[in-house]
Amino acid sequence: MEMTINILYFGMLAEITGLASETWLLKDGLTVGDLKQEIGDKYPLIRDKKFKVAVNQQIGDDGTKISFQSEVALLPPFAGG
Amino acid sequence: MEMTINILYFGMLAEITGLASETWLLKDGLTVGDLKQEIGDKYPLIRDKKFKVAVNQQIGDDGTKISFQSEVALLPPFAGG
Amino acid sequence: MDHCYWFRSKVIMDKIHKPKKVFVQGPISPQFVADSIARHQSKVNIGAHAIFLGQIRADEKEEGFVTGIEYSAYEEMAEQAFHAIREDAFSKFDLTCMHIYHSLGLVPTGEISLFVFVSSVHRRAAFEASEYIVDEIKTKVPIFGKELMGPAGEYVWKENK
Amino acid sequence: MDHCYWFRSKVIMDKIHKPKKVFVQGPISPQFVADSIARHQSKVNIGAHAIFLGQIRADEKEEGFVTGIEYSAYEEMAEQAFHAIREDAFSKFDLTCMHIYHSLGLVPTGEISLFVFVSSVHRRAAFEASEYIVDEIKTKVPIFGKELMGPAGEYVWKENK
Repeated sequence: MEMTINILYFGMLAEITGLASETWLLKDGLTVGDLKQEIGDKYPLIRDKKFKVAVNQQIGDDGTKISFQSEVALLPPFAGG
Repeated sequence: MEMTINILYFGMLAEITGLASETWLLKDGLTVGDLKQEIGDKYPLIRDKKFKVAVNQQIGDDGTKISFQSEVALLPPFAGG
Repeated sequence: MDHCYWFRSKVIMDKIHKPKKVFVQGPISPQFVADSIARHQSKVNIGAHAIFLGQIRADEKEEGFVTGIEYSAYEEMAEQAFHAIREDAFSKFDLTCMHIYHSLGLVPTGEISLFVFVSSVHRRAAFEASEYIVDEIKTKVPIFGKELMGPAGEYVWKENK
Repeated sequence: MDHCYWFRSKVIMDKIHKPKKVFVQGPISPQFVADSIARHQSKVNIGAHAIFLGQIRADEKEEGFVTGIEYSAYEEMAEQAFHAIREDAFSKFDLTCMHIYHSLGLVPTGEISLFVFVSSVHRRAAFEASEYIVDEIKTKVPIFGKELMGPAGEYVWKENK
């Protein structure tokens, strides 16, 4: 089973991808850890960067599951304040 | 030897004495403790009140000496802020 | 003003606050701060206000002096994060009011990008909440900032420690 | 503005600040706060401002609700005490600027009687100094206050704990 997932990029990560968001075709039941691997393959420069992955606006860890309705976002270090 | 000392009253203490300040004739070498005794004799209502005595704008204790050039002030509890 | 308790009662303390806009475009002006203070003068159970303002520094970097910060955010998640921080602070500290404003877009050096305003009956709660809320904002809200340097348009991505 | 360090250097850090007027007649207005903030926007080494405002509460006493506080002070000693607090805070905390204002005379309920404004490069110093300074003012400065109640002119002398 495959699913389309909208991935949002922010800050320096948006700079590297050149995109604010894009829609990926991914296999169902993917974890955040799996996704990071795939993103690193597509955008090797991202591998060197510190970033967190939010799934449905909650910070996830490598084990967090992504399902077909998930909103996924790649977040570089926070700089508010 | 006697000396004249200007004593300042503030807040509720000024209310009790009915004065902002008055000049006392006191014996030289008097301590703050001695002065409190004399003030209590003159203004018995002050005895029930919490207050501090400042000598030359520094809070003194019962042993603090008062000399003929001292500025003495009776300070009720602070209420700043 | 929907983030003030008009009357402090158990019933009202338990209510959930509606999410509220935190982001403002560009710098936060001193006048905006004054207007916020003035709106709290009718709240006569308040004894203490603690205000924190974050101001943009002209830090020196390899590329030159910082002339401003350009803020962006994952806005929906950030508003949710602000809301969670607010609920958490209301439950931890005995506060009467709490308001948080953060800039988006360009904030030049010397201008204000963060305004945290908490009020309480006694001062201790306001002091403690103020520091807690600012710390939480720095670590938990997805806001991103480009530190801009000079006319050549160089920049460095800012990172909170 | 004579209580700001324009440049932070050892020489200037060692200088003794001139005593400065703290007392203002009547309430401190939100506009006064805004003007103070605005005057610090040219100080581009500042990253954090912490502001404390003391506001008069309508506390309920036996005699009725407080309608205002009438402040008086042993002014010369108080200005000296404020000066000592300021020097002490500058030596304890890494501050860029510090301003303290306190009301004398009548301050009605809901109005502001104390304004403590500290600024620093990083936020921790401003937070810590702000709380420290307010605590010091409450315990060390000879200021006296009558809490007024209602039109009959009743009052109670206020006492800080």
